[in-house]
Amino acid sequence: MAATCPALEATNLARGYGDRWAVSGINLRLATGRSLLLAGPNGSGKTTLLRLLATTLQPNEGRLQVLGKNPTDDAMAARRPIALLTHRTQLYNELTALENLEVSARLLGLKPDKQRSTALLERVGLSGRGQHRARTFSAGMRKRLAFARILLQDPQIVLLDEPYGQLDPSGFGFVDKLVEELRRQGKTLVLSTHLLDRAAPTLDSGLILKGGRMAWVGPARDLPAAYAHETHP
Amino acid sequence: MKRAFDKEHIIGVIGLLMLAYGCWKALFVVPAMNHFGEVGRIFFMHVPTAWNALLILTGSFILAIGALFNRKPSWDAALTGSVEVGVLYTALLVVQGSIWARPTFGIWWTWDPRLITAAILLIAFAGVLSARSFANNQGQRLRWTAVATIVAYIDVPIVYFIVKWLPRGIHQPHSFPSTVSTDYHLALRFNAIAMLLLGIWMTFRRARWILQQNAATAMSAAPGAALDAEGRTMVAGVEE
Amino acid sequence: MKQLASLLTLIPALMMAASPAVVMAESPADQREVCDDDVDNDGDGLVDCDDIENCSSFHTCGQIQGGWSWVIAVYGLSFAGFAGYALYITRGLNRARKEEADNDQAR
Amino acid sequence: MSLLAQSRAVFLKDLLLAARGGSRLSGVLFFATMTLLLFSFATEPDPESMRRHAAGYLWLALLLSSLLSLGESFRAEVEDEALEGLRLLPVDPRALFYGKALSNTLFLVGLSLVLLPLSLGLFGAEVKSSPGLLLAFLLLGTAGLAAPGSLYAAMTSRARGQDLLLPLLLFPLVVPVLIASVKGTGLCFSADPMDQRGALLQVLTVFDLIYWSVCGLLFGKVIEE
Repeated sequence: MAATCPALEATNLARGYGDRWAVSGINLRLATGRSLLLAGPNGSGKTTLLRLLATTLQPNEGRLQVLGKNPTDDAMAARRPIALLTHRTQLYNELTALENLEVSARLLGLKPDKQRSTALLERVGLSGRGQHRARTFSAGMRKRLAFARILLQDPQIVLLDEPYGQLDPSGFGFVDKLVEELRRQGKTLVLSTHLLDRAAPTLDSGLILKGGRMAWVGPARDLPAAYAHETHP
Repeated sequence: MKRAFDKEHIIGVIGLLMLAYGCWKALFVVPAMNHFGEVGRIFFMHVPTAWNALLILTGSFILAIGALFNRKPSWDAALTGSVEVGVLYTALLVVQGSIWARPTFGIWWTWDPRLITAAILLIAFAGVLSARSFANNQGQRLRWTAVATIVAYIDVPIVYFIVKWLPRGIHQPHSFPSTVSTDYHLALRFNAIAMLLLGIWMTFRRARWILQQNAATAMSAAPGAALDAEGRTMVAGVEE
Repeated sequence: MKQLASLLTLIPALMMAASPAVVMAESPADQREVCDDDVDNDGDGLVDCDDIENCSSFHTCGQIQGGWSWVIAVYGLSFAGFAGYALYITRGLNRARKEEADNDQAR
Repeated sequence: MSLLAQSRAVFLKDLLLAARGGSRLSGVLFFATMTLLLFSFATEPDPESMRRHAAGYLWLALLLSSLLSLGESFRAEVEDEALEGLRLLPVDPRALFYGKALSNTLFLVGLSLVLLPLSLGLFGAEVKSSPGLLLAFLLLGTAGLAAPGSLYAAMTSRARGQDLLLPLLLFPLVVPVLIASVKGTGLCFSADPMDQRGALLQVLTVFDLIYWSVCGLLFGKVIEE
């Protein structure tokens, strides 16, 4: 059964703020284990679309199914397999890195496991920082910690909103490696970025948003060329 | 441009006529009461206001539960209209009660279950309207109004209950001359129904205004799905 | 929805649960003289306005002066309230409608 | 995972946050103390009237400081959109509410325990009932403040005019709880000739049950987007 229903399926999804549509007419079918590169100029609705897919934002129109489940029927069941990395790192500044991970673990119903958390911190390049408060971290370090939290959740669907943002060049390599690893583990992936040449080779499919609407779809490797065409016709 | 006649005006006109009749009875036909004298005529305005304030706010409570689940802008508009009319009636109620208390008890204000409840009712629902004006978008405005209305409404019996319960009230239960006439009942009932009809009329008009405002700033219909060069609906992603 | 329905039945039930407390505490308060019901509520042998100790502040036991002015104040204020609000929404609605008509024309 | 376990997780997280934010604790404490002192200056220096009003001043100080502590407890949630992060997890919104409301109650109970001896000293009152009874009033009263407070603090946490909106919505709602708590605490400071304390506790419990269940159900609607 699982093979027949896509990991993410959106039909005519639309969401507005005030008097304008942030995204509209989104049709998307992403099979389990496949990946999508999301591109578009600033304000084209990438973040809104990712939040819609993560079920934290309610669509005004259209329908979304996550692994065959409708989020409006059972929000908790639909949300469980999804993780979203946003611009904001959503950390508690006054808690240490390890404590931030522990909070997530408890809410996910996992037993707080210091060894596992420490290993995760090592994996994202924050070894030895476990006892430091998140407030003292630089923007890049916060991002790494947010990644550790996603790895802790171990979701089937990973949504990454600008994962390269605020990272240094060594961080770029870290994200590349992580994306590759997630792909190898068979995770479904949606990634939005402006660094098209960097992300395009490793992903399957591409989508360009313009003004909240789908402007181009095709294989990810063709996306950089198409993007140049779309933005400077 | 000619506009269709809004049907709620019928309710409004009937309400106005009934109010005129009820007030005529109350002011000129009903005899002065043995204890209260002419001041007793205040009752024919005050009691219907109290009934209707509660009735309309009960309507708001029902609308709020409905709006929270169906999320329809029309329900939000009706909810806001009814809360506003409820606040108007409650404000009138408090002022009327205060004026009534001056000649009969010699005071403007006192610790009394009915007075305190009315005042809290007024402040709580005025707060609902105020919260509404702070909301960031239409969806949030609907949810905030509905949630605040539900909580405020549940608070009302609790306030009445706790104030009544504390034995500090000096309020005397009112009773009326047992020789009440038909005119007495006519005046009271006509005024009550008239105020209900007027309340419904005002709620409808206010809701219409809100919907009209929404229409001015509303989103156009969502653009449909984009089409590709061959005219097929675009679908992103990979299907197996 | 189901949760809310169960809640709506819960509230009256809880209210009832609290009522013994209320009945208990209310009884002493209820034994005060009610000054206009022709009954000797507090059982001191004096009825209504004759019970000067308890009903002196109840002004109907004296003569209410200037009754009509209070009546006019209440009716006048109420009518003013209704009329003011009706005027406010009618003007608002008309303004909104005119705005829309202007917008249509501009298009 | 059960509602209880999730609520517990949220509660523990809030406790940890409160323990870390030492400045929050001391700031609210200072504010509450200051309020009590100001009340004592504003009263006529008549020992009898001061004693009679001790309970009222204690609860007013608690109410005013609850505004600060509620606002502070949600500041940590919106600073880096942490609440949004919690919403991304498969967590029942009711659990977020119960954890939050419980930690706020605990904070207010702690605050009231600090303010109690202070107000006893300032206003010359003394506890004439069993300490357990007084504690029950403090607990049930602060719980009645914390439940609608947490709901509305969450609602207004990301709004314009938050500082204005929270008291505007909260104060009329907590009137019955405030009345019952002041009365009950006052009776603990004096004799209780009509034996109303038990009944007051019963009534306060019912209020709390209503508030905690209604606000828990509505919380999800308030934080939704």
